[in-house]
Formats: sequence, structure tokens, C-alpha cells
Amino acid sequence: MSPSISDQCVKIEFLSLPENVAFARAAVAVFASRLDFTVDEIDEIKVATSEAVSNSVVHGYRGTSGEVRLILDVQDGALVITVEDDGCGIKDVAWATQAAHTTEPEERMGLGLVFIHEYMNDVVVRSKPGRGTSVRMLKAPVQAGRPPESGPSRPTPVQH
Amino acid sequence: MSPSISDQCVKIEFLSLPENVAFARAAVAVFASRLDFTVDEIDEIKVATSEAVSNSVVHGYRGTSGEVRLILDVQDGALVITVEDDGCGIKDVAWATQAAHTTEPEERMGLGLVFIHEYMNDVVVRSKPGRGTSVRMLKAPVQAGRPPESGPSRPTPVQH
Amino acid sequence: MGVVAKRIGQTLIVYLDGEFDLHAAGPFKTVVADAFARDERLRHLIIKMSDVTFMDSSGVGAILGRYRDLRERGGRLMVVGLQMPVRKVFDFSGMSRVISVFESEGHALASL
Amino acid sequence: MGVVAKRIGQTLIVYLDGEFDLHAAGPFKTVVADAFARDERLRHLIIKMSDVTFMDSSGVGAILGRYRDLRERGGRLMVVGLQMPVRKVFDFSGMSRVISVFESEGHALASL
Ligand SMILES: Nc1ncnc2c1ncn2[C@@H]1O[C@H](COP(=O)(O)OP(=O)(O)O)[C@@H](O)[C@H]1O
Ligand SMILES: Nc1ncnc2c1ncn2[C@@H]1O[C@H](COP(=O)(O)OP(=O)(O)O)[C@@H](O)[C@H]1O
Repeated sequence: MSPSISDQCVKIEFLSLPENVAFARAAVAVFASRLDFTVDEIDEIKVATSEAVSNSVVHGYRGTSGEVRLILDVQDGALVITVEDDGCGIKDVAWATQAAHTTEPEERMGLGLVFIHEYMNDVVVRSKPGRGTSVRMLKAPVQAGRPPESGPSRPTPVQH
Repeated sequence: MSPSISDQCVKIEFLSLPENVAFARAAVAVFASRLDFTVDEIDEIKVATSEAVSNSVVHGYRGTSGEVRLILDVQDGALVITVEDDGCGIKDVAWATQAAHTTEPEERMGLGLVFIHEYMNDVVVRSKPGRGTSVRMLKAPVQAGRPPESGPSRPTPVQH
Repeated sequence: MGVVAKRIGQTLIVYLDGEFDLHAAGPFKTVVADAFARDERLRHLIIKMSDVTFMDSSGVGAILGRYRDLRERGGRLMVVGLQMPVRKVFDFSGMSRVISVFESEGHALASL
Repeated sequence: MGVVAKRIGQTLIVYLDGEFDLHAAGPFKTVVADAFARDERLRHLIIKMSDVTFMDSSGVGAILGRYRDLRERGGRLMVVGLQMPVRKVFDFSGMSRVISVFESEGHALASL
């Protein structure tokens, strides 16, 4: 489903278990440190990843379990995260994207996709009912061009 | 090549670039936090992972690049890490396993496999010249059974 | 995530630490439901979040669910100590409009 | 990994921070080789490692390579400040038998 990938691409596969959501977040945070993101931006990326992976677990494979794929890449200096599942799919993506729209009103707030759109620069949701869902989210560092920060102990290191 | 996998299995694929070695280490450290490892044990796991992935990069795909697969699993309470490549393979595994034995004496120390054996409980290296190499390393937490440590601020938390 | 609960008068205080996500929402709900089921004196809930380092909409949803339960029984839900990234998620989800956030447990208890 | 170099007399001091692995070995070798190529006064090398949080056999190998180069030219290589996990790898690889480890830059310089 990914149109093109770079040499830096990392592909991660796991079962749709709730404990894997934390792993996905942490893996994305580590990967994102290749780019010049601020701590706040990394926090936003973690939230967006958490929402997309949680959706695959909760909605995509509701009541069952299946494979979730998390594809991390850097394209033109931006982080590109794709979360894919082979679950039930979304009937109406435009409807699902709106705040408070959820198929699980008892349990969920219908804010996952709202957070994803808020925290990422560019989001494409592709879904086929009965086939699965892919959420592609892009984020470019705001301070692009500045060298990444290092520990506080070293004033002006040459970074490699 | 993995004989069996559990529900917790996470599979990671990336190209054999030196910058991916750090990603592999960090991903393994995050995954390993599911088990009751001490900080020292996590450090050992990071070294072993680093050695196996570096070997795929440096030896497996020497001068070229190719896919490295990192498969993380929990089996019978132990961490099982498998590093696979489709590179040149090892002619004589028994020879390569001994300290100071390396095919790159100018650059390398021949200690990677020694560290892997020292730091992990159980190591199986499978290799076919021209086909690739798979290093399966198992480590069980020494203090198994004790609840994992949490941050210093909470004295006796109920962990979930 | 760590979940520890204690009772002060009619109030259950739940201390959370770590990451409040889908996986953590289950234990959180169970601890609260069990405490309220066991102890009829309980009416209010204070969630101490100063050691929560991450929260997403599953965490927010778990808090909102408890808020709805308590409102039905005439109880109150208060949140204490939100770190910055958690506060951002809390505010953006509109929770600050319905749930009071306090700086300390003492302030929250005093407001009852 | 961060690599910063400065010269004191005949000695090049290289400050490393971060993770000393395969990826970091390249920049480290380049910085040292460039400095020695540019400045004929240089004879010795001190590697300051107190901010190195991780090292594997690629890091050890990069140090050993510099040690061999310097020994050929009659220079010395000293290492300063090893954190525990890094020290363990250093010791286990047998490097402590050939390379002196000092607690501080001052001690290392004084030993010359
Ligand atoms: N991966 C997915 N698979 C199937 N349905 C999904 C998926 N992601 C989102 N949805 C649908 O879109 C709706 C809105 O999603 P979201 O905004 O994340 O809110 P919530 O998760 O709180 O329901 C969900 O209720 C669900 O019906
Ligand atoms: N993944 C691999 N693919 C091909 N050859 C390998 C691989 N891993 C190890 N080897 C061979 O085994 C030898 C010993 O490896 P190791 O003990 O890690 O030491 P070093 O990496 O320092 O050479 C290597 O020099 C190489 O010839």
C-alpha cells in the first residue's frame, strides 16, 4: 500500500494485542529521533501512532486478533508513519474522521482520528470494508535544518 | 527459520545500514521491558543485539545492502531474539565463534559472537554460505518472578 | 501502568503512573469498579496523574467513562497533576470543560 | 554519537558522547585521522568516554585500531571515564590489558 519507500524504511509487524500499542509508540519515538523533532513534536507523534494502532486493535480486529503493520520511513526530510491492518475496514471514512463519531459510543470518544489529523501534517486514510485499513501520516520537523539536540553536558558537539 | 512463535512476537525488517543498528538495539530494549530484566541484563541484551545486527551489516552484506530481520518473542518467560540476513553466510560457524577469529582482521576484533555467547543464555547460529545467516539468542531474566521495577517515585505500585 | 487506590472518607483516590493508553485503561476501570462495588461509602473519585507520562484518547475515554458513572450517582470526579503532554491531550479533547483539574490532592479534597 | 576534538600539546583529546557502535566508529576514525594528518605535533590520543552510554565490539575495535596506529609511531592511547556497561565490554574484550584507563583527563595528561 505504501507508494514508495526509502532506504531508511523500517517495517514492524505484530499481533493486535493492547500491549503492543506501547511498543509501537516507543519504536516510532526511537525512529523519529533521526529527524530534528522537538520533544513536543515527538509527544505528538507518539499520540498519533497510539491512536492509529489502537484503532487497528479495537476496531479493525474487534473481538478477534490479526496482524498490524507499522511502517516507518523518512521521505524528503519528513517522518512518514503507516499503520495497516487486514481488519473489518471503515464504511465511511469521512464520517469516522469527525469528532465524536465512533462506532463504540459506550467505550470510545471518537477522537482518535481527530488527534491524528491535529498532530500530524498530512494524513491519508484508505480503507476497504472487509479488507482492512491503512493510515498514512506524515510529519515534518518544524525546526528543520537545525542540528539535533544532544545531552545537556556537551555544549556544541559535532553530530554524526 | 523460527521454529515457533508466540502471540507476543514482533517482527522488524530494515535494510543493512549502520544507522539501523541503534534502532534495533533500542527496539529490543523496549520489547525486553515486558520481562523482569535488571538494567544490567538489558545492557547485555543490547550488546548482543548490536553484535548480531552489525554482523549482518558488515559481513552478511559486505559492500552491498540487503534485508535484515529482527524477530522478538517471549517463550516460556524468556526473551528470544532472532537476527536473520540473506547475505553471504558463514563458511565455518565453529571457527567464527572463537575469540579473535574474524574474516576482517584489519577492522574487527572477532569478538562479536563471543559477546553474544557471553551475554545470552542460549545461542544457535545457523548459516548457509551464499544463502544467509540466522542467529537465535535466548535470555531468561535471572530474577524471574519478581514484579518489574517502576519509577522511583511510587513505592509499591500494583503493576498491570 | 501502575494503579494504586486508597480511600479517604467518601473519596477514592487512584494513583496512576506510566502510560495511560488502551492497555492501561482496562486495569484502571477494574480497580475503580471493584473499589466502588466493595465499599458503599464511596461517592467521589480523584485521579492522581502526576506520574503519568503519556495519555491518548483511550486514556481520556477511560476517565470520561468514570465521570459519566459518577455523575449518575451524584458523585464528582477530579483530576490532579497533569504533566504537559498529558495536559495537552486532556485539553484538546475538551475534558477540561467538564472535569476539574487540581494542582494537588489537598486542593481537590478541599473542593468537595 | 557526538565527536569533538581538541589539542593540548602533543595530545589529541577526543570527547565522545552517545552510543559507540558500528555507525559511530566511522566518524570517530575520521576525526582522529584528520587531526593527526593536519597537525604533525600530535603524538598521543586521549579518548574521553564519560558520556558514552553504550559500546559494543565495533566501538572497542575502533579504539584498538587507533591504539595500533599510535603504537607504530611511538605514541600512547589513553581512555578516560568509562560508565559501568561500557567498562564491562571494555574489560571483557581484554582491552584493559593493553590500554590504560584513567578517572580524569588530568590524570591521563599527568601520566604522559
Ligand atoms: N483501523 C480501523 N479499522 C476499522 N474501523 C476503524 C479503524 N480506525 C477507525 N475506525 C472507525 O472509525 C471510527 C472513528 O475512529 P476514531 O476517530 O479513532 O475514534 P474511536 O477510536 O474513539 O472510535 C471508529 O469508531 C471506527 O468505527
Ligand atoms: N551475519 C553474518 N554473515 C556472514 N558472516 C558472518 C556473519 N556473522 C559473523 N560472520 C563471520 O563470523 C566471523 C566472526 O564474527 P564475530 O565474532 O562477530 O567477529 P567480527 O565481527 O569482529 O569479525 C566474522 O568475521 C564473519 O566472517
